[in-house]
Amino acid sequence: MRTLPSDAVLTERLLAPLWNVPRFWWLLFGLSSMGTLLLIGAVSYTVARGIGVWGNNIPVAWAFAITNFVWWIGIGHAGTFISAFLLLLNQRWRGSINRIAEAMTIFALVNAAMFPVLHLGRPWFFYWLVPYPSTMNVWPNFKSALPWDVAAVTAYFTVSLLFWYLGLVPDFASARDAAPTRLRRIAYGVFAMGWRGSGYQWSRYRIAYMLLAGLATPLVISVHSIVSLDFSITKLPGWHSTIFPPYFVIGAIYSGLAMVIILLIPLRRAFSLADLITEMHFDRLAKLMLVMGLMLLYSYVMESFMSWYSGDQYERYVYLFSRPRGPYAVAYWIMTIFNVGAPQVFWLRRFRTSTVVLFLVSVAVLIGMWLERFIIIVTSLNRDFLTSSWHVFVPTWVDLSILAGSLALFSTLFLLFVRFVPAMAISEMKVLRHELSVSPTVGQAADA
Amino acid sequence: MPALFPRWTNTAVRTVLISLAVVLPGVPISVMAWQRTPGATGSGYSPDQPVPFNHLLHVTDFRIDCRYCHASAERSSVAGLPPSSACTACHNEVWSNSIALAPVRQSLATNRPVAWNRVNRLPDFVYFNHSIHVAKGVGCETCHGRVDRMSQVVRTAPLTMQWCVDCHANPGPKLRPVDEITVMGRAVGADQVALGDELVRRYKVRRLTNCTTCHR
Amino acid sequence: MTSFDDELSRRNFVKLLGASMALAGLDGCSRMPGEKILPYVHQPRELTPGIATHYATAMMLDGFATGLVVESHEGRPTKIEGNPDHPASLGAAGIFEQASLLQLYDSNRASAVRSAHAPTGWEAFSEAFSPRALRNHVGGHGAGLALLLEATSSSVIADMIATLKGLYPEAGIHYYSPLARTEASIPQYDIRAANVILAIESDFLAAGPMQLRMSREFSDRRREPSADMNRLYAIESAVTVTGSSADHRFRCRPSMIQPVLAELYSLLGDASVPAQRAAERSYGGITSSALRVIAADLSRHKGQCLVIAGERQPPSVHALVAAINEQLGNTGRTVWRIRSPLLGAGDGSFSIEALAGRLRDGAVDTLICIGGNPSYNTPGPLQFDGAFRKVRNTAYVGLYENETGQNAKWLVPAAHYLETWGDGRAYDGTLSVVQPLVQPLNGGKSAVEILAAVCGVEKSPLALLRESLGRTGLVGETAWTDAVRRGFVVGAAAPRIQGPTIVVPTAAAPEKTDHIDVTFAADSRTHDGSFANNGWLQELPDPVTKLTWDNAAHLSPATAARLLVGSGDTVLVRTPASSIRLPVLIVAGHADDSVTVHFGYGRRGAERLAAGVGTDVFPMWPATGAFVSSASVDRAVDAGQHTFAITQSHWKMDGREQAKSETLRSYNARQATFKPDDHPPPSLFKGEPPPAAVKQWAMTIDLGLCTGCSACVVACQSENNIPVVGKEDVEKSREMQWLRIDRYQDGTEENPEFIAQPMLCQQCERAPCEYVCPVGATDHSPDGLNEMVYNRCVGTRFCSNNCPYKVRRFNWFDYNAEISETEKMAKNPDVTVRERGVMEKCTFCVQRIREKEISAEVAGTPFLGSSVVTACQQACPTRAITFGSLTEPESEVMRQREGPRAYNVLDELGTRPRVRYLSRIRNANPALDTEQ
Amino acid sequence: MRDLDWSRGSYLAEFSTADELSEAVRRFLEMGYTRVETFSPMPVDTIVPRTRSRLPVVVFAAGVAGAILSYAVEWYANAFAYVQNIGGRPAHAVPAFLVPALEGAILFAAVAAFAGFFTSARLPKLWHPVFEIPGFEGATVDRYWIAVDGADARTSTNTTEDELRLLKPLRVVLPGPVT
Repeated sequence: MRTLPSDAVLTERLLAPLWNVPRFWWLLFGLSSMGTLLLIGAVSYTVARGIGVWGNNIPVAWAFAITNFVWWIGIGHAGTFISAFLLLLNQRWRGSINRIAEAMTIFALVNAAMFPVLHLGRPWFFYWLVPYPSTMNVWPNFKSALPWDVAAVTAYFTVSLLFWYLGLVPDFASARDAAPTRLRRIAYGVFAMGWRGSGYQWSRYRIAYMLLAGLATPLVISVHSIVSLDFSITKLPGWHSTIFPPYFVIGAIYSGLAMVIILLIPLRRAFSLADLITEMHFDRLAKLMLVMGLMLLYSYVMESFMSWYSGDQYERYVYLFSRPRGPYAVAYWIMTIFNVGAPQVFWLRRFRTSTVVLFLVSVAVLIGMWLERFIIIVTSLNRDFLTSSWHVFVPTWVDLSILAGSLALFSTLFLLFVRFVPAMAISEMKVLRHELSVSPTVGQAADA
Repeated sequence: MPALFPRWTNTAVRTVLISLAVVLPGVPISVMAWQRTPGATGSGYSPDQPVPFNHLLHVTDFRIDCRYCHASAERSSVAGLPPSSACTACHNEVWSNSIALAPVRQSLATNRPVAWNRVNRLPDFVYFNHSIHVAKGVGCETCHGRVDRMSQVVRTAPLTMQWCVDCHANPGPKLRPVDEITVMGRAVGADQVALGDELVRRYKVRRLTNCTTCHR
Repeated sequence: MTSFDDELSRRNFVKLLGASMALAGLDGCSRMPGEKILPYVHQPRELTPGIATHYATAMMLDGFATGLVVESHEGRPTKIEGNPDHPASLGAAGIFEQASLLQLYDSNRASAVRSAHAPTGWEAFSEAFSPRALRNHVGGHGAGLALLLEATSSSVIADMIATLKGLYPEAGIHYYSPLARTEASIPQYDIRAANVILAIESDFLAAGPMQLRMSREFSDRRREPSADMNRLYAIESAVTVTGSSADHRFRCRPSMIQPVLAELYSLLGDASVPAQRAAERSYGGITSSALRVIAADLSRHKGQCLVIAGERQPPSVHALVAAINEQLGNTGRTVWRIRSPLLGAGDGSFSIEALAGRLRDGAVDTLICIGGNPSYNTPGPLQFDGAFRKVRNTAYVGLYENETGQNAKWLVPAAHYLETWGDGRAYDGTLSVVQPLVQPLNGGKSAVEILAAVCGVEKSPLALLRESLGRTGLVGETAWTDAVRRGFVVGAAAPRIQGPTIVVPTAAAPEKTDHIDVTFAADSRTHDGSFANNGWLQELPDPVTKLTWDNAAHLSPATAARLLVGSGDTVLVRTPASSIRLPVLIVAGHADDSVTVHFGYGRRGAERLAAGVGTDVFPMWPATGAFVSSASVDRAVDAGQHTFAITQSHWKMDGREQAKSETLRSYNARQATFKPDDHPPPSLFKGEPPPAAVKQWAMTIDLGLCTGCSACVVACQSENNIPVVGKEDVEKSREMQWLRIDRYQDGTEENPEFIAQPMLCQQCERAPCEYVCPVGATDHSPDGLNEMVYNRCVGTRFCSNNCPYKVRRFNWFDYNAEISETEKMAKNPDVTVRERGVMEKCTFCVQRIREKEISAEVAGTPFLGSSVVTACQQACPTRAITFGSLTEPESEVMRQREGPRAYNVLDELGTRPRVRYLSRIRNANPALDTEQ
Repeated sequence: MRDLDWSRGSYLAEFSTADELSEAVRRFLEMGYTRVETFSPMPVDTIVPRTRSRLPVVVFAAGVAGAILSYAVEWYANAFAYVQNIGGRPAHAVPAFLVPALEGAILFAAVAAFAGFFTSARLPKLWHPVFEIPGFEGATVDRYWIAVDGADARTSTNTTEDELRLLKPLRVVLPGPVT
């Protein structure tokens, strides 16, 4: 049995990134800030000139922006999945990664929320999607899936933020009490809101935390289901599909897990957290990835099968011809190989615990999942019912800049997060440490 | 070592929280309320005109019918403004040398129009048609107010979409017999409900709230 | 947009403007006033502010008039439509007539008189060209004076020329329009009387001065599928609107046209020769056996058939065709001739070649060029441009400072036809009156005013016109007013004359050659280049290739394969005259071993829109003006890939029954057992039926009548303020036309069957676009319209995604931001100008519906569905579009909707479109049908 | 047990492990103390009796209210205030309206849970008497404190301190003047 760090050491180590800024942080932060400037530039250009600076057209009226939206919101799902769903299932190992996953959720949502607004032809009227008593006496149309999206994304963002913050309160108190300077103590003290760790507070805290987790779980299922309804309520072949809600949720969690792994591996290395984020964590994440990958494979097969089975010529065309053999066939096959093929290496434990393999597969899955959304959106639109209206979509430099810039914004936010916020749930780690010291098998028992 | 935060911070935090609870919903509510005020809608707007034309005098004292000057109100989408020559029809005889009428005389001399300041303005995407409203028994007064009491024309209606739709959804209460269209200060009697229903039937007035009624 | 700036208000035009002159536009929501209202000073009696007025006038193209009715809002012409009574229009308007509105307001129009490069003024010009000043240079008899005019049939110009000739007897007078007919007599056709028509390289349905009338007459015999339907055969090299509307289309190399006709002539001449024994020949597409079938069909309808040759075919072809028509007994029944009303027709001394000769000889001191653009649109070998520059004193009068204007010493802005009085003859000789609707916006001068100045005549153009028309017999105030009101003189068609003696050319055996035939063709949109600066036309997809903003070398797939080129590759086309590099466009159905090139591009004048678009092929045109020549075509290896802006990328229906067609035989069989389907369509919603108290608008489009000519597209663009987006955006598939014409090919790539399908908002009763809009910006009106509210739209584009017909258009940029102040005047004030970021689409011309509805209710008269005519319906030369209300069981639209040919596109989606299509009926010849 | 009666002062003892704290709590409750509280950097399972939280009920009620409110807004907007004919579908579209109602329910419930927690925990309260104890910072890092209310009937100036010292704490803090 390995020696467990004491509470004091644990606190000090977990709070260390808040007080000591390594040089590489500044390097990365500089790079990602430049990328964020690119995003700001591209977004400003779009708003100033119009959506025409993108490659979108008629028929492909939605393309990169909605792909990015669905992709980011999907990534966000793993955060809630890990912290809420696994909490309800009493998976203790989540303790060392849930904070990172939740932060990822929020930053992914910041990115995701940007796209639907930016994507509007007249973004300055985005508030027309919100019901309020205007002098025009007109209201949003709740039969459309887009006000559902507004409701879902608003709820999801709010709940994720509250859940994240609630989890942070005791750790902010730790930071308050361990901070080296008075200014930082005051800053963290304000965020800690006077938490004192009394038994009563802990008891209420645990109830509230479980309640929020319980609420976040149906939310995470519903949000991506609703996002999928943006597509499946339409008549478009390739979109009009009943399998979409579960299929989207699975894909969402899948891509989110990949993003968690991508974030954990360098973080673990940079802050020497190998004893807290262990091989076991990677092993389990990899197993989850494998399961999700197989479920996705099932979805892919069912989609294509149902299109054939339906006998509908437009469905058949999209699934059996346009996607695998049409103008975006390359993207389709990369998607299939990356999403379905790549995680198959996780049948072997050797690869499940190899950070290099994990990282590469996760990158592949993220690319694959982005392409999946791209394929769903663009290949359905570019060849729909009337053959006369078919037209390809080609992205412009603005499309690519916004995609790159949104990744940079995400990185920037994440770097700020590891710099200013305790990246691991300190109190939960202490519980885990305590349980391990009492009974070394508790960890395994809990997740068996 | 004393506590990090002094005791008064508890009150301060509570004050901040309560203020936020008031301000956060308060801002949008205030904006929505402000949108309904004359300041935002522009009702009450009364610009000076190049010629200080006095409706009070011409309508109340001289009993000139609205349609003498606004001649196309019954036939066209626009009610029309009188051409300069319409002014001089009378003002060749009376007040023919008035300083106030100098712009009209100048207009006739140079063949360039008098540039009046628009009082009632609808956005360009709204297609209002005077003739159909007149034909269905909507009086001038209903939208333009008591022009007979205005020495300088004032906009009386907010001209918001809600204001339009209120009447379009339930036209009865605002209707009057077509021969009383130009009557100012027409008393709305207790029988207006019955009269409204009767006029809706007689003039085949429809509840038109679909979009292309006004937006084309 | 609140008030006109000073520069504009100086124009006379503005004085006509009335009270509500603010242009419709989405300039924000600011309700705070700050806008000026300008009433009239003296209100014209015929004008009521807010009510449009209509005036009859006529437009000249290549010398012939088409009668028009122009809609005017407060003195501002906003829409050009056909004159229902005019013989060359019959109520329809072609793309050029309609788009000429945009030309009126073109901000690139020449705007000031200049001499050398300094602005002078009209007075300076009229002084410099007055008889007193001019005589010193051109001699007493005017031997040094030459005039070049566009082809014209105007009486007043003829009279002014006569006056000029009186003054300068030796002055040279020349007429030139590259695409005008120059024969002394011109053929007239009665399409309605023909049961069988054979079109030889003739696009009579979509080109030429009588296309509108001929389209109508052609379609009148096809409205109902019956034994009375006419049958059209087309033999052509390039694919034309006429060819693709034909019941049977045959390809033919251009140089083989004459041999084909010769064989046909002999087939018809000697019926005793059993057809099948003749040697079997192929003419690059059509074969002897097909010719025998055609000949037999023609023979069955002697005196009631017609052979038409393209107007730009050589005289030998026309002679053969005349001989064939004579043989068939058609002369005097379906075809006859009149004397050409064009001035100088048939006389070579008036030609441009004669002028070029005089210029080369240095005999011309002063050349006045009125209209046209000879520095650009003359055959390269004529070297007109160089000769023109060498003339001491040149003046150019034109709408634009084009190639000729730039080289002329004097430039005088010309008046647009909507700005001037004038006259002209329709193709059948009918005298038509050109009536101005506005004072010249740029102070432009008409040809008559120029001639009057040169002759020293001090009379107004109107006075001169009335004098001239008086000489033609239009005497008296009543006759004059009537002619102006109607736009033409009733019953003034020219008398029939005996045609020239037919000399049948000896049939030359088809030569085996390895060269490639090059055909010079008028462009469907820029014509000869004179419409090149017109955004509506540049962006109008070519009816056949759907190409915009470009021209190309059209090649057949087989020839392209032989030359190892694909679409977008560049070829070098070499004729004896010149060699030119052109991008290749492969056109299915084009004849092999031939290339078709189009005039009207590669403009180098001051017109900004036209600059840099396409390639000029005039330098390659033989000096003889022959429209067919021989060339060699080679792949240019060093050239990159050219990108075409083509609005359609897939031409096959892939088994989807989008545009249906069937043969008359199969229709007859089907029709016998047809029962209308009166089952209500299935639905999950109970839903209430549409209210019967109001109209229920619906449209039918007869695919059997639609030729794809695209007049409706321009009509829609003009009526609904549709912006022009430019080449780059068309390449990205962002064209804005609410009504597009889909074009499908069926069968082999060599010679497919074509079908054109106008596609516009189907106004679905269960519209998929509506339920996905998050802000309710698109919904359904009680009278069955799919409404689109631009001012509510936030631009999610969700509606477009869910539209199975993809008929919604999005304002990707602020397309109206860059248009000039003058161009804004072309906007229809009854339709909102859309801001960037909003969706738009066909509204069934809701502004017209509401206008008629309101005026009927105000007047207390019954409101009939048939009183509403949509812009596309109005423009359609074949009347393929029918509009009306489903609440009127007797209406034409109801009759058509319930008929056996009616179907919904994508009916299986349950959208319940209010637009129904009538399947196309091909009156196929059973003898040929098996072959195809 | 919500909070101690700090006006009367409390006895506190500091431990270095959670197990010691649990043991201390058990002993004190056995001794008859009722007003005992703990302070710890992590939740420690003790046998301090707690009132049943009303938070789940509040959250449920908020969720129901959120659903009803969302649905009501949708109905008012689309089926009452301005009825549009949207693709021929019923103005009152139950299946469609349920979707935002679900999200509204979750949103309201979550906000209620969050706000309910802070309300019931009497937070935010940046200052608290306990923070005046020097070295109490350890309670969020690695120290486990037990507090016995000065107002507890069992508390006595004579014995309570000794009883605490018997548990061998790192140190004991006696009731001091309350600021």
